[in-house]
Amino acid sequence: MEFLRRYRRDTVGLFFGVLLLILYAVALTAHWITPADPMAVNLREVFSPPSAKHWLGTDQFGRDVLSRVILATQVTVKVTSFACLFAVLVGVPIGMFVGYRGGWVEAVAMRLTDMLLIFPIIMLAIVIVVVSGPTETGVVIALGIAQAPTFIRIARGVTLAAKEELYVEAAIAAGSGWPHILVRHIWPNISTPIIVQATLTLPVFVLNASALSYLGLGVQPPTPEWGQMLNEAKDHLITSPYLIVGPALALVVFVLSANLVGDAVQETLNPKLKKRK
Amino acid sequence: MSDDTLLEVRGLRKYFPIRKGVLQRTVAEVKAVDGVDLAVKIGETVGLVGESGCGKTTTGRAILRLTEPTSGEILFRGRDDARMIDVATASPARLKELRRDMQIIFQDPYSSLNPRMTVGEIVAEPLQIQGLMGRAEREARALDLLKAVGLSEDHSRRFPHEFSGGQRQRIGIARALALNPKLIICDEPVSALDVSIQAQVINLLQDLQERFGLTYLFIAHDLSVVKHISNRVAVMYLGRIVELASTRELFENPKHPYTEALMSAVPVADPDFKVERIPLEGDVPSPVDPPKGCHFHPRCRYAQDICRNEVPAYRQVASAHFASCHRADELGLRGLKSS
Amino acid sequence: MTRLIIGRLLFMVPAALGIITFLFALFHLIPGDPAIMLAGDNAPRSVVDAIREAYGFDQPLHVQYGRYMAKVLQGDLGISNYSRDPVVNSVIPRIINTAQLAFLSMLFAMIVSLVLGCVSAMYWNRPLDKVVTVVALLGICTPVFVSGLLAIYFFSIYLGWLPISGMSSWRHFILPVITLGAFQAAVLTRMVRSCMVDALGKDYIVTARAKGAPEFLVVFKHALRNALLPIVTLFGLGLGHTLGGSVVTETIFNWPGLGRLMVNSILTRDLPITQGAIFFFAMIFILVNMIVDLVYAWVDPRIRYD
Amino acid sequence: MSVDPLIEVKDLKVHFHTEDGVARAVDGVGFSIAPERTLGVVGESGCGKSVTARAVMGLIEAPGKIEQGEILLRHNGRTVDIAKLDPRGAEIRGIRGTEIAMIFQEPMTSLNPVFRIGDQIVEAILLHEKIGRAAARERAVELLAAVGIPLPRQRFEQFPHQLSGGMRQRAMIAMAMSCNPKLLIADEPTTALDVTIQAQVMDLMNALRRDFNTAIMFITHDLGVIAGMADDVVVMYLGRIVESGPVREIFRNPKHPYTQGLMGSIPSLADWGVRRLTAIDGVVPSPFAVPQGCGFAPRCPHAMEICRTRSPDLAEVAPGHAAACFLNQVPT
Repeated sequence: MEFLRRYRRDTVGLFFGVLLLILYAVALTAHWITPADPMAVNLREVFSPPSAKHWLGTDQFGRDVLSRVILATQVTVKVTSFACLFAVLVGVPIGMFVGYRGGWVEAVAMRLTDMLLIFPIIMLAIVIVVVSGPTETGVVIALGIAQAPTFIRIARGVTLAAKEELYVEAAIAAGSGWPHILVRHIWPNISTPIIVQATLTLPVFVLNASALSYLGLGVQPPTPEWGQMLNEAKDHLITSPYLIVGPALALVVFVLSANLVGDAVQETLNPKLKKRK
Repeated sequence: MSDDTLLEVRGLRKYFPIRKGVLQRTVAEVKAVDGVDLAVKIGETVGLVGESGCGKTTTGRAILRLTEPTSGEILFRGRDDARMIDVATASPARLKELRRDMQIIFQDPYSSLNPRMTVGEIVAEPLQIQGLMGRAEREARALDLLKAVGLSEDHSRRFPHEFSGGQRQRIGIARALALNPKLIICDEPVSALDVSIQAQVINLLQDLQERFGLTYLFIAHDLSVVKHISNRVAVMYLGRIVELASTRELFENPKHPYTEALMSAVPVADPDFKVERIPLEGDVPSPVDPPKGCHFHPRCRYAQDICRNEVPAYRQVASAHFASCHRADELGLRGLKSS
Repeated sequence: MTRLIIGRLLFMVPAALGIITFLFALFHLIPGDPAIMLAGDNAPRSVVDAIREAYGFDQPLHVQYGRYMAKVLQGDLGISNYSRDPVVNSVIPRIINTAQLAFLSMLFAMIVSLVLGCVSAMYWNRPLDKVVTVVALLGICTPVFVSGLLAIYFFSIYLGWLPISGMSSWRHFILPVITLGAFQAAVLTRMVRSCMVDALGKDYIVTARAKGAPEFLVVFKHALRNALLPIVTLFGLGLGHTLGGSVVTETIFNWPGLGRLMVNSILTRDLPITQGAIFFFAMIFILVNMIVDLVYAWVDPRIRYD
Repeated sequence: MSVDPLIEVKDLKVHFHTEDGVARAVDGVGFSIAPERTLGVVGESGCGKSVTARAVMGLIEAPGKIEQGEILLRHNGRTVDIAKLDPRGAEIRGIRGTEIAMIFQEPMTSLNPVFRIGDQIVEAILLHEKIGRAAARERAVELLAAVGIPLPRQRFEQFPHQLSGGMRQRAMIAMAMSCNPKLLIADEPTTALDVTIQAQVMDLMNALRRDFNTAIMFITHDLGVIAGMADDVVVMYLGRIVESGPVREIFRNPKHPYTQGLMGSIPSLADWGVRRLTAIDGVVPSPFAVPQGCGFAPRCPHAMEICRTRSPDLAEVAPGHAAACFLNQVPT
């Protein structure tokens, strides 16, 4: 495929793309590859520093940190993937409809969307979590709704632009109705920018999911999550600073890879942008 | 209305509302087309010229109802040849049928082809929309059409970005021909192209007209091109047709001061051809708030009081020669002398 | 311009009404009996019933809505479940603390991102630009709850230079402001750079060079003045995000701000406080956005002189 | 014609190094412009005419690079080679605006949208002349009046978006003329304008050229504009000059098949006889893949064997008239 052939040219993107794939593989196989049971409490081995047995040490309950980081990767991947899907499924149809409909419906909808966009994602997510509850599903819904306005904007923008395209006009001139145009001309054009936006916002999802759980509003213990692990590690910062290494490193590497892959995907799909970057 | 009339436009108007705020109140209107009368006969080419913003493109689009006309009649001789049908009020089903007979070629060869469809699909799309022919037949027809516009069969599987501007324009022409239309509205079909490619496309349009008996409404801003291709020419200014006559009559014997000035402004590719330029002061006024009386009077060197106050009638000033100027009969305007 | 200001001010009215409506809806959207929520989980039955009657939860919805609206418009956001103080009294001082943190962080982020962004654009695609780009990238990949913990460990615990938490002296400001500011600075540097690169690619830059203008003028007069238009919007959004980020930062450094109050109230299910915090946060965002719009209109002659 | 040329370009090559390969935008171009003459540069898009103009201004920046050649200009009593100057250095900045000024195709995007028209002209004056701000303002108002902008004092205070396209181009011209340049480079200055406005701007430029004794390098794709503006003409195709000579020679007696093809491609207003245009077949090759031999050979109706292997040099076919075509020269 053309996409992979061109993507391969980007060495940085390729390296971090592979890294991201590995992280996803870790997430999918988490249950089999953890060196110890991430949930097993062992009160004889609390706060043991990194060693050959526990590469990243153990926490206040004597649980293996590495195993918990690995399981947390699965939680993060699950939550953010579904949240991203949710945002796309909510945002894209609304954006397309509004852009196609035009008139006052569009004006009102876009005013509301713009208003939501001035609120930082984390604030929206916190408010929605109050309603949806601090569970995995709750976080998916909160992050998904909080990010949906971005996708509404893009889907509407592409639809509006497509309406102006002369090839759409040519189809109308040939007697086409709207169903044909939506399917044949608008939908194929919308997929690329949506894919680009989804990869670009993936790191934002990860950061906000972790921030929520750092605040205690995300996935609840004992299920591990990087943010929540960091929050717990904070209380033992003086005595056991090594506890922050695992979750911090995992989080930063994941976000970094996702960011660079997003940039690379964007440059591959929109070569025009390259000149400016 | 004679039997050989294919299209007759009467009192066509298109106002674009300017909306503001959440409530989308209409605060003003752009009078893009402000009362156009025009008839096109079977087999001829009528040129529609004017500067940017004069409403020529909107006129073309309104005739096809790609934009809903605000008012006016667009009478078109339909399939059965017997009677004229008003496009402006046609039902969706009737409109779909009418569109088999009237097609359009666009100015921009880039935006007019969907980058994600193959050339073959693009050319066959009108047939698919109209539900004519089966898949294999459509493909065969697309190949024929590509050959007719000077492309080869193996082009049909490629995508638009592999083609140059001139070739893309040929693809657009092939698509317009797919339904075997009677009328093609050519909206600045050559103005985005390089000079040497322009000539290829103009020649192609002329060949196709002869071969398929097409009728063209040729919209352009370039007077030389319009003069070359048209049988009759209409000059538009600020939403109205100010003059209409056969090409030779219009160029040699203009009756409207705007036509005269426009012709004298065109640079001629001949260093010895020195026309005395008729200076046209200032810019075209805004179509939101056009001048009272004759739209052209603020820039007209012959303007008198009547021009400032009364809208001139669009009337016959010589045989088959129409103009809307109060002083059309008394002014001896300068045209191009044949050489 | 005056019309624009009036229009924007008027827009705040429906916005505020919308937010109040949303807060009202919160009572009913949240699973569970609102009266129990207000009374607290362990309240005796009689208290719950009293509250139900006092708040009118037994009334039809539209009556409840009208009452709620009337109360909020009078400045009454209810009473905290725990302290039993009026919400407004506990919220207002917190707003000031949060504003100090957010404002200083944003100032830090604005200065750093303008300097780095411009320099980066000037040396576009050269080593200096690449260094700035990589640093900024690392910055946006490191959330404040990671950089904050590292900063606390290094500067407060390991070196012992700065206090871990609280806000009793200027020294308490340093870590939170820089932690929060640095993340915003990284985000904004990337954006300022791309605005500047964009502006430097425009035709009027060629015109300026063709006049014989020195590169300094080309970058800092012609390009920056144009890039300022999108940058004003970005900074406005940045201020909003700084406020959002302050929620996490306050939790890390035990900063007695509005964000921490809100999070704590959610964790302790103190709904009136949550509502109050959300109300004031929302009003602040709308106000910031309004100011940004006005500043934008003021720096763009195409809006100002039209 | 024995006057020293104002500027002399010799064997200029400008290449663009992109990811898709090397684009040979300008591939060996030489011409000279005498004081107070107008040189018309004509060619289709991608022929290298705009890149040549930017090279003369010293405005070639990465990924473009001047590979070879000289651009000689007399400046402060000595001859400077612009091709060798640092494009951001002090010396070229002293030349831009004072010796050579430039106007562009899009007057809307070429003027800075956030500064007042007048201030942009004042800036150009103050960059090169040691006069006070007030004096520079007066000069700017005079210039605005000189380029036919009504109410120059009011216009001085306005922003570009408040002017029409024609007025903007006049303001650009005023800015370019502000320091009395000896050479004005006009890169398709009328292409974005309507014919009636184009006529105004052409008349204005012809008048200014007499008043300011300025030489003009006028770049356009429009043969009609060339005929009305130029004293001498060079025709460019695929990065090279295929024909050059006095304007009347070029139009009356074109020697290169490409020039002939261009002449046949445009419908004439003056002529009624022509029913069919003589178009040039095919398309312009990509500058990334310039054909071997003569660049025009693949489209040329007279192409011979030699045309596909060797590239013809410009050779004089009449006094002052040169063409790069083997049809007109005996191959050696």
